[in-house]
Amino acid sequence: MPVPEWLRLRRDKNVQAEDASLWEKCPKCNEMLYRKDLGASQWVCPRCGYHFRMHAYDRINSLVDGDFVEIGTDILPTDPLGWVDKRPYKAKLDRDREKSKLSEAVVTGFATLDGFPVALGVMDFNFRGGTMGTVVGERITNLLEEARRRRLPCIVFTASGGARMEEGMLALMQMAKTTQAVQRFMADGNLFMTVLTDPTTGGVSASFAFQADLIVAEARAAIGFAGRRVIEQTIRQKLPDNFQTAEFLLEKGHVDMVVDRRELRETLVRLLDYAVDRSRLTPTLKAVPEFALQ
Amino acid sequence: MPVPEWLRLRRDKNVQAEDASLWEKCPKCNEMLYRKDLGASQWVCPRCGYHFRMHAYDRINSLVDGDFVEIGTDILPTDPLGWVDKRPYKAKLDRDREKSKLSEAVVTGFATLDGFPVALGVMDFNFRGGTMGTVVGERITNLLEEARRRRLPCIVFTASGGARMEEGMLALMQMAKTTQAVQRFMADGNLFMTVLTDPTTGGVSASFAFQADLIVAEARAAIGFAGRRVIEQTIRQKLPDNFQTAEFLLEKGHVDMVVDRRELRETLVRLLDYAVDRSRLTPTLKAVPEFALQ
Amino acid sequence: MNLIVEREKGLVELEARVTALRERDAASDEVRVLERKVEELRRDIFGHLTPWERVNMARHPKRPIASDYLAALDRFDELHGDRHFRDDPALIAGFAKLNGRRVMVLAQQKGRDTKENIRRNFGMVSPEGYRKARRLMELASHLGLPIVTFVDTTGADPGIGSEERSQAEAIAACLTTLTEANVPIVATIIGEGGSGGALAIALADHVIMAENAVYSVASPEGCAAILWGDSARAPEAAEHLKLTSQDLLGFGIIDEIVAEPLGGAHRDAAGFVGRMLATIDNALAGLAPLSADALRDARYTKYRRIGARRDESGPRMASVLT
Amino acid sequence: MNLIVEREKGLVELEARVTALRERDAASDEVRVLERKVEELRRDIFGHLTPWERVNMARHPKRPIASDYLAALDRFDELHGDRHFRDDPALIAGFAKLNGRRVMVLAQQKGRDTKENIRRNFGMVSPEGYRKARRLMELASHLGLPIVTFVDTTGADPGIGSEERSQAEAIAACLTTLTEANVPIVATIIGEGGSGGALAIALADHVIMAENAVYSVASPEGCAAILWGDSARAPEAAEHLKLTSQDLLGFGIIDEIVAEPLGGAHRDAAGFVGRMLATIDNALAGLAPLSADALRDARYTKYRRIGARRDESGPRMASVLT
Ligand SMILES: [Zn+2]
Ligand SMILES: [Zn+2]
Repeated sequence: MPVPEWLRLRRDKNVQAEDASLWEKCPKCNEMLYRKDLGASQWVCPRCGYHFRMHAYDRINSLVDGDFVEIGTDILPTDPLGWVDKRPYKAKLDRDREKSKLSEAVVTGFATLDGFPVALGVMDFNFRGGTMGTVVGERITNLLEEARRRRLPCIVFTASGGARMEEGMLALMQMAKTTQAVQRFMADGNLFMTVLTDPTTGGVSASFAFQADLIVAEARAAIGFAGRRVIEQTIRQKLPDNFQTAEFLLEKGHVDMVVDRRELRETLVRLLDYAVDRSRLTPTLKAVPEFALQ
Repeated sequence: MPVPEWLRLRRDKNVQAEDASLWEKCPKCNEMLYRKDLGASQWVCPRCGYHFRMHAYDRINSLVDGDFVEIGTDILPTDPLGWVDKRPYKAKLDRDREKSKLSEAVVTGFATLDGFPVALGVMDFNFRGGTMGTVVGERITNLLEEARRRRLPCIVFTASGGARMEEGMLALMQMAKTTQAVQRFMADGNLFMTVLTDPTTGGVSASFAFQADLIVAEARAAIGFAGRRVIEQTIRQKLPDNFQTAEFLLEKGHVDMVVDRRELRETLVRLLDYAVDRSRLTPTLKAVPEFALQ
Repeated sequence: MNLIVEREKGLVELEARVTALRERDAASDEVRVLERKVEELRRDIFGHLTPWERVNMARHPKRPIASDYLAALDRFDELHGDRHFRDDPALIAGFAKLNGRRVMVLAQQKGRDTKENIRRNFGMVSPEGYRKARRLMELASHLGLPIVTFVDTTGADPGIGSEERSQAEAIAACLTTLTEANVPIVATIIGEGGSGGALAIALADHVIMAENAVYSVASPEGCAAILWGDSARAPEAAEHLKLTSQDLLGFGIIDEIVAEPLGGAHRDAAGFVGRMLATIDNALAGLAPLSADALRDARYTKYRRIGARRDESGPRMASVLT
Repeated sequence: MNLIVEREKGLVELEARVTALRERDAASDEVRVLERKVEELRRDIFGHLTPWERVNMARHPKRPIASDYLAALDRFDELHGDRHFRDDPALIAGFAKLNGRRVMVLAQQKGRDTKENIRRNFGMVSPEGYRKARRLMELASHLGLPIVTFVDTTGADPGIGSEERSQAEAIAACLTTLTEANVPIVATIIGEGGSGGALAIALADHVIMAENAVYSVASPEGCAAILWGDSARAPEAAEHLKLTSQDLLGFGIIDEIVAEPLGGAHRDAAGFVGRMLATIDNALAGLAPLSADALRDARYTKYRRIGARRDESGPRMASVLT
């Protein structure tokens, strides 16, 4: 699986999922929104503030100063269990690749945010529901190892339905792998931040998502360990509407803050400014792609 | 305040508070008990299992193999605030000294338990309600420092109404002092155990009591931070009977285990046997008082 | 109803008859014929278990559970509580001696009967249980005691309270603490190893699995519900998930299998438990000489290599998005 | 009713009259006479405050509270939660910049009105608040940020829930974490410093106290209740407790006093808050060059010497009980 998509992606900043229609209906206020406007407003409904799920590259474009140097694109999925149900796993991967314009459920690389060089990982629900298989685990681990080598802060945006069933126990083991990588990274005194976006559940929430120094939740995102349906089936009753929302988690003390997407970049920059000593960044770390390609 | 009491204490293993009457009534089952029998049964009512509060020296005698080498007897109370209410603080100290046959609210020293050399601290409610003033803080700190120097495990029996009012902020600061001493002691990989006896509250519970590697609570002991009366006044209702009991705390996850006094020595020895590598104890550490006097 | 229990019925009856006959006349032809029949039946039922049959074996009501292993230790003293909120009975923990070796044990505990199962929450651990585990992992590190775990859970508790007290954080914290631990860690999968709730106490230097235990990314029911919206298709999911001990040994996810008697561990519970403990002891002996750093490095590498695949022909730094 | 508020009444009236007159004719005799009277009255009321009056000053409804200090920082971003159970509004914490310096701030927050006081639990912190504090102390250590605390509480929350979730453990853990912290710690007592609930965030390298703040082993009401079973005797207890800034400076329990305007900090809130922040900044500048080990050693010694008294003439190893 070579890289042709990326070349296309470079040109189109607001690449979106396969549905190429011009209009999108806000599921909260029913407003019909022009996709191009939505792209410009970071996929937040200008009328009611509803946060659409965001494509990884749109997210990256909304955050970084200039260039984004992607790494880990040579880490690509295989079919370790030879899984076939309705369709073979490989076919599912092909379809998601086509539909999402992504090679897997996370994009990793380097960039600067208001001049702060950071290692950045962004998960995308459009690819297999953001599930963590071996590629997500390996790319996140690789990102943390590369960031550790360069002593850069690392920020990961999570969006995940949990572990990827079709990779079985190999998927589950990515929880152990990523947790270990985070622990090593943080033990060196580096800053690890996560931004939990809609939805963040299962194996991703129970590993690196909730292991961070700072945990920011995007407004109204659904976040938890067990899925809502599983809980409802277990307790045999409907859950309150706010259950497992970012706001609920804030009250329960699970996250440091809840931020509206439109203020997210500014907030992250402010947090970096507190947590990272800007004066100690070496000149080579200040520019991309120089530092990333070391 | 020199040491004549101690010489007397050596001879009378079951020294008790000033009331020299021969009989004691069990407050739970109303049985009249012969004091000498009670002493032999570790101050546990043979009929209903009620645990009387125990004198520090009785406690020590019920635990140690042979000798107990007391240290810190040269750390003695003064009257730093010049406190006088109904009576001067100094007079209160004199009375408690007389009544309790103790020089302060904690006895510290070295002994062996089934051959395990340990640093041992035992608080006594008979002296100023077991309150922590500068002497308790200093003796506990001194014990931990001496134990750290010898790499001995340390066990402290708590019994305290909290901080000693008559020493004001100097008393409160003993929380900081003892906590720091425990932290240093444990940071070296030493074992710190506390046994919470009736009652353990306030500044003692919020410092070294709940800081230990292992926390054993004596059956039915009252343990908490705020006093029962304070809470009742705050919430303006009666508290349930089991509130702040050892058993309640076990259910709430605050203590490692609840142990009947009659099984306490055996339990502590078993815990030492797990936590301390007996084979690594040097021969000089195996005997008392040689190791203690180093 | 448990599939294996169903199938065993005839066999158990027959075995009882053989025993009775043998008492009367051990050398009779009838006994020999029946013995052969029992043997055949055993092989017939248990010789080639499907993954779904293994799931049922792992859930067999007579299968040894954590408390059976704890009872077979030289000594065990339970330690309680997370020091903050509650003592979780679904996770038993404490000091133990195993062949004279001082260890810290953490175990997921199902119940033997309905009453105990309710008290133990069917072995589904709540955040408090994981926080107790974490506290005692740290204590083990502090005291230099190896950590031994017994995994047996369908998964972490999925209740409202567990979400309210951050089950996710509790599990992640266990994984972090096991990563940091400066002592040997041996994990055993004795029954069901379900999802992150199992892994939380199974990130280890050496992972031992009972032959008929299962260990999977989700329970077969959960997997079927997630993928096909129908938990009744669990047998099919079990087929796909590669959750048997043989599969996992092949993937390098577990390190060792302890064989079970034909028909399952419960057919010789004491013997099997003893063999499992001996296997643990053996693993601990192997890990004992290693330094803390060596242990942690090997542990890192062990998980680091799972699923690491790089297309070496492709570019390392692939694209610059401008 | 607050004693100081009562006494101020006449003064405040008179001051208003002076201001009004001055606007009409600043040079009039009447103004000068009244100004002198105001001055006298001020000195009369506030010149020699008793300890109990100081307690009332510390509880004055207009006294600057934590949020007033936070608002005067260059910048403050609140961080929430203990990651386990709840975000406690009685303890505000977060990143801040103070004169360009990056710091971690922890503050006990009372309310300005009844509604906020209920939400803030009158500044009485629950275990979750102390656990949030502890988490952020550790984060500050991890990131190398100095810790600055603002103490203003009658004491730790004494409710049922706080006992159920181990208030004692939560406070002890804060003390342990401050002991371990590898960064400078500056604590300020801005209003009431009540008991272990205050100390939990006040074990520090440098402790600054507002002149009219109080800091005591128990609230005067609590002390009176404990000793004499009568909380109404609080004024008497205040007299005994040696809880004023001057007393505590004498004992070496605090390191520095920030003077208040005659009549209390609230009579020039902005000015006082500014001076307090400048004093903190100055203390941080002094601590900045010290290494982590030097900080921890000095911190240990600082508390180690409080109340250490040995009768050097007496025996070191006094008795052997046989
Ligand atoms: Zn809308
Ligand atoms: Zn009785």
